[in-house]
Amino acid sequence: MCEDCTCGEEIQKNSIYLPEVAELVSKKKMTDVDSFFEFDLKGHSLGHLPGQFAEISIPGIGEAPISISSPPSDDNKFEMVIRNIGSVTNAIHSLNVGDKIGIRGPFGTSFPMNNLRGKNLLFVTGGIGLVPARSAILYALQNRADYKDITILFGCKEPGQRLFTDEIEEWKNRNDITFLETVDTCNGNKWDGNIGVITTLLPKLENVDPLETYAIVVGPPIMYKYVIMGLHDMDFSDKKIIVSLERRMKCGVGKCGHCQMDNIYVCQDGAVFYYDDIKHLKEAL
Amino acid sequence: MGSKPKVAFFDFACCEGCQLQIANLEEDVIGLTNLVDVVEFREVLTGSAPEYDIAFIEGSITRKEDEERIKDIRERSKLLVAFGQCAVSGGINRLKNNRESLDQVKKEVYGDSYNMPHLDTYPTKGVDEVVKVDFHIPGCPIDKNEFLSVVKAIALGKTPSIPNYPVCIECKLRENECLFDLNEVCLGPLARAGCGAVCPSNGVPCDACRGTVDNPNQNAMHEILEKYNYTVDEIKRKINLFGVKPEVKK
Amino acid sequence: MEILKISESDFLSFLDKKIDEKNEKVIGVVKKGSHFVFNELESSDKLALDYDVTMLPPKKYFQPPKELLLKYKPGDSESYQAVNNCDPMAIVGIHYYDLAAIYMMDRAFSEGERDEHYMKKRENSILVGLYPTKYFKYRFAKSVVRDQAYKVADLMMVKMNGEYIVEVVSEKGKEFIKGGNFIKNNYTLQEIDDAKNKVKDDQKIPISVELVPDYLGKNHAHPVWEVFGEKCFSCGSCVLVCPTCYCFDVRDEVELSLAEGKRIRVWDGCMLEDFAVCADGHNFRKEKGQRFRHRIYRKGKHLPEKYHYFGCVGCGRCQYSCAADIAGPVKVLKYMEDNKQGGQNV
Amino acid sequence: MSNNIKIDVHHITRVEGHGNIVVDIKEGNVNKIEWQVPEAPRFFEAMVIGREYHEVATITSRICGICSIGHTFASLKATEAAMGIEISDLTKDLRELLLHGETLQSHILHVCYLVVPDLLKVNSVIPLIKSHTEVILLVTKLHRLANELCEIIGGRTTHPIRARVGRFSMMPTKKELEVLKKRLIESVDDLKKLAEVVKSLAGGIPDFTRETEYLSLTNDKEYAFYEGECITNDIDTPLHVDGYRNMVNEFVVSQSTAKYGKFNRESFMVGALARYNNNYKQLPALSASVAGMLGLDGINYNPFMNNIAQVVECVFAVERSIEIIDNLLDTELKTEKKETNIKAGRGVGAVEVPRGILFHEYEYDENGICTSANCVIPTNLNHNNIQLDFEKYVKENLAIGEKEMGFNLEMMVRAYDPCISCSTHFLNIEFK
Ligand SMILES: Cc1cc2nc3c(=O)[nH]c(=O)nc-3n(C[C@H](O)[C@H](O)[C@H](O)COP(=O)(O)OP(=O)(O)OC[C@H]3O[C@@H](n4cnc5c(N)ncnc54)[C@H](O)[C@@H]3O)c2cc1C
Ligand code: SF4
Ligand code: SF4
Ligand code: SF4
Repeated sequence: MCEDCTCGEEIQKNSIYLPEVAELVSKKKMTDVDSFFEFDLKGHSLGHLPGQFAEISIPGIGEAPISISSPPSDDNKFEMVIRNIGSVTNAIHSLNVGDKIGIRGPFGTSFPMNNLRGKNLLFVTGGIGLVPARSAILYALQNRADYKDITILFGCKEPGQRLFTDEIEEWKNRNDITFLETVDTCNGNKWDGNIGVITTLLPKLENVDPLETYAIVVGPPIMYKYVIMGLHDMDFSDKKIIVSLERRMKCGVGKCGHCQMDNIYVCQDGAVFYYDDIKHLKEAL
Repeated sequence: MGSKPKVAFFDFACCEGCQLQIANLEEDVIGLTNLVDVVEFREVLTGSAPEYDIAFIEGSITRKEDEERIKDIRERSKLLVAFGQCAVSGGINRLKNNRESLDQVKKEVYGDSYNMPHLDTYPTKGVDEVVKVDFHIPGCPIDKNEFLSVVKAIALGKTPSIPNYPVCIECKLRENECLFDLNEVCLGPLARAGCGAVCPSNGVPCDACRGTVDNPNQNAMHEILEKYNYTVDEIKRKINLFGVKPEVKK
Repeated sequence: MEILKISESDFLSFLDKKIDEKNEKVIGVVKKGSHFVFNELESSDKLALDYDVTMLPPKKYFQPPKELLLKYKPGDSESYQAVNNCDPMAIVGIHYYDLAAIYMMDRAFSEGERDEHYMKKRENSILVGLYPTKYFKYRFAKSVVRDQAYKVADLMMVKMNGEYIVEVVSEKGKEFIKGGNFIKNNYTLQEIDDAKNKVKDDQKIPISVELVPDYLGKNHAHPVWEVFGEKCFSCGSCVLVCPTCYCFDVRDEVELSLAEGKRIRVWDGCMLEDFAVCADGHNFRKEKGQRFRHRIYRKGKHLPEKYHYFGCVGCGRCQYSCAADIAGPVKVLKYMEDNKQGGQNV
Repeated sequence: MSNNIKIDVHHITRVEGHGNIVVDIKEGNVNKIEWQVPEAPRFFEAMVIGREYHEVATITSRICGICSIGHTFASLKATEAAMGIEISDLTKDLRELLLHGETLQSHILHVCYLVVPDLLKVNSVIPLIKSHTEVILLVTKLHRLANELCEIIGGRTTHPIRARVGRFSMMPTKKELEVLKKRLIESVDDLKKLAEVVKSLAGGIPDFTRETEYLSLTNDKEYAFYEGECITNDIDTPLHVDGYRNMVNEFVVSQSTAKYGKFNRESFMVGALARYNNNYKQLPALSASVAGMLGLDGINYNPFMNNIAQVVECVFAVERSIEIIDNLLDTELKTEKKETNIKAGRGVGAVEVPRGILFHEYEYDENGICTSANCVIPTNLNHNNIQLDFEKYVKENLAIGEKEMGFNLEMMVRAYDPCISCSTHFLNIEFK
């Protein structure tokens, strides 16, 4: 609806900034700061692809880009994991089941799951980077036959920050995939697994064929450089490395300029990129 | 927040011009009292309370006994907001710290009686030099709309946001002629915005009464002021009018 | 293209008539202190078309500094309503470089996801262009702008001997001038062309505009970024006044009653320190030099690569509004040319 | 009823700044009756030393938020006197107008938000928002008008921006002035309504008198605010403000961080009632009639009536502002050039601020750097008078008991409208 002007209902119909409504259907605490949220879009499915994100709105507080953590599905539900770090994320954390949110999206590029068919997948995920990667991991597991070896590496700061612990347990026990994890420090907690940054897991991998494997790397900004160096040591070509980048974002539709790096808008041209396509960009990593 | 937050206002050494901005909210005062429960505000009402959800502190800390009072308030408050430049940085009161000695200051003001104990004073401090401050609302005086936006943000559970860009932005938005072009020296390029560039818009250079942005480029300012034949001391003096503590390197 | 003319006084009465008719807001250039701004006209007597440059470009009408996008009831996600204010307006006296900038903005807001909030305002506007009649010492538009003005203008005016030559560029423009005392033009095309070019630019970019994207690409490590970055206040004046800058921030504001809320967009700019700060506090362009380079790259490399037009229209506003005296693309490119260093052209 | 009274009001509320009331009476014997000012001293006179002449008003304006406009003018006048700078009629008119804006701002705020709750015996204005909504809306309307006047003329409601040494940095537009004038004319009815409300409550004003000396500015053209010489009821010829030290005679006492003053008697009073007592004959028609209606008809010795004089001055501020605006509408409003003629010298500036006469005095060196300063603040000048009023009032009213005594003493302090934070910096500094 339009104030004192002639564009009437049109703006309501066409505004790219108008959110739809979704309902919170379940919620679960994962760590001190991260919680899992399941939303229902009522009426239709979100229609996203693995690795895409959406803008979540809380009226009065604001909007934040959040990755969709569930694989594509026909029902109207989708999942997210959100870290309570500021105004919007805090407001989402204080929602109760049955409460509604606004949502715009899905936005951005996705992991090229079709192109990866018949190949080995190596997921290298750090901290909350597991959240977007999970949509691709679960997709690959649902279509297990389409992919050859699947390896998942996960690293986080300390045991208390591990995400999806139930699923991790399941992954560990599956014999059709390899799952390795590490923590930077155990920080006084009970931990009998690996200790060290994520790159320390790479040498543990055996028989990785860099020609037949795609590496999907998602994690905090600092992680990329070292992981890519490690992958290079394993003879990965840049065409076989896929990354998902984070930037400050406001609009999600390539206008506001915040996520721009060189001539690329991360919100539209990414957040998922082949490393080969962005390595020449001085501001990418 | 479920029920209305209990709010109290306190003042220390200052001109009380910032709380006056609250009175100047006019009809919005009524809106404010719908949003929060004002339980203590000495200038406006008789009454007090043991604990507060939000304590608003105006004024600078200049005496031992003030220090004890503010610590006590801090203990009884969930959130503590420093409002006005005196509370934020000591404000204009900090000027006395720049003088040779405090005894000299006291003598100049109280003459021979300067040593009477109740005239005691120590170097002016901003509130966060004594207790933890959750949010700052800068300005001499505060901008009443900024004050409201902070109160609203807190009521909604949002982090209040105070601009971290210079006054120039707001000055350009108002399409003012730059005062440098009129041969005036303006601190706008360093000063923290939020006031709507009210001084330059009224033809007067900015004195940075809201302090500076997080990372002011003082060296660049220095270069500019040098062109206007300012000495390092004069520049320092200019920048510290409202209690900002700059490190002008050179 | 039809070419007409009208005497200055007839043009003013024409505008007065338009103002009285109230079919659209009539906006023109007026004097403010010793400089000029675009402002809504109450009558034609404040109109000051003989101007050098305006403080802010006309973008403020299509992407207002603070623009309402949505209304809602706080806490009620079902209450979001898209809103827009796109009252018809006619903007009179836009110099050709500002028109070129509007062309750039139109593309940014219409290509990809179409932004109706901007586009509606644009569709409901009439742009009356004007060739500059007054010299401006920082202007270098001639060296960077081609024919873009005619892609967006509805009318273009050229001042000659106390008369305006009016080129009728669009149907909308033709409609708009109905009822004014516009008569047949009797100047030759050559005379008109000479008048268009009468006011000279002192400044020009030191390399040909086609070569700039490549040139910048090769000079990512040039010392200019450091050197100029050191002097930069991160004050954002240069991006705020730039007609081809359109970055924005989106914020939620609520009424004191907490019963009504608005989502607004406000001007933002890549020169401000926090522009690229992410939620975890990581700043992707932490250094002043990086931000300075990004801005120049955006004008001279990124926008040209995307839209095939130079992203700077040479208005000179940024140089004029920069307290540190570093912002102008001419100044930057000249410095780069003067300080060619070994190894920079990798 | 007991003959023991013990009152210890620590930090009296609804006044600006901090003040304490201590009364200790045993068996009818007075041990202690004290008005104490423990406000943190702020040392403005020392703070301006070493600052440039054009910064001094910016600094001293911060002595008091409520009187910031008055402080600005006293300061500018002193600086201009020190350097021999003459101001134009235009600047003078604008200053006077702005000063009336402040008077209206401050009096409305004080009478309605701080005193009226006393007369209605409630603890603050907040419950009145619900119980007396209409009156509150009337008050906010008037207060907003005063604020808008200050904003249009001064650039900001508090700590005016445009008032500079020798000039105004920006002019209001004629259109703004016309709108302002219209609103001022409309406000006359509101003021009359307000006066009615105050009249209906006036029964709550205690019956008490103590004759004292009343000090204010005076001039033969009008009821003085911006300009004039000093007058009291104890002298016949007005004295030039330059000799203010001999009139105020400040001294330091142990119960107060603020200084006290006296002239021809033990104490004197400044403020609305003092101005009224000295100049009431010059009030124009409307203000005079409101004064009459509120029971002010000539010299009055009841300090509580200071609040009534404030109401009268609100009407005067509006009456006179309209006149000044008329004058300005006939003048070309052109921003004047900055003063460049910097000289060494010393000067005194005085204006009437809401709480009474205010003096600033500065000395500058040849570079326009301030070398010494003295500010004498009206609230200060009243402290001694409050103390003596207290003593007389307590002795005469022992019978009313502790509770009412305490209440009435607080009310008396509020009647003086003390602006305590600004009063705590004075001096006796020796000028060479
Ligand atoms: C493509 C993409 C996908 C994402 N996916 C996820 C996800 O799956 N899960 C998830 O939890 N997060 C995700 N994020 C991050 C998420 O968007 C942010 O955490 C969120 O926007 C924070 O919003 P907020 O309102 O809660 O925080 P804000 O209140 O905006 O602030 C958060 C923190 O950042 C700081 N900050 C904010 N703005 C500034 C500034 N201008 N200057 C300095 N500091 C500032 C604040 O101090 C605060 O500590 C994703 C981001 C992107 C771009
Ligand atoms: S312009 Fe400068 S001095 Fe004026 S209010 Fe703003 S920050 Fe303060
Ligand atoms: S970069 Fe500067 S000169 Fe170029 S269009 Fe922008 S403001 Fe004008
Ligand atoms: S205007 Fe100048 S100083 Fe300000 S951000 Fe731009 S380049 Fe930097």
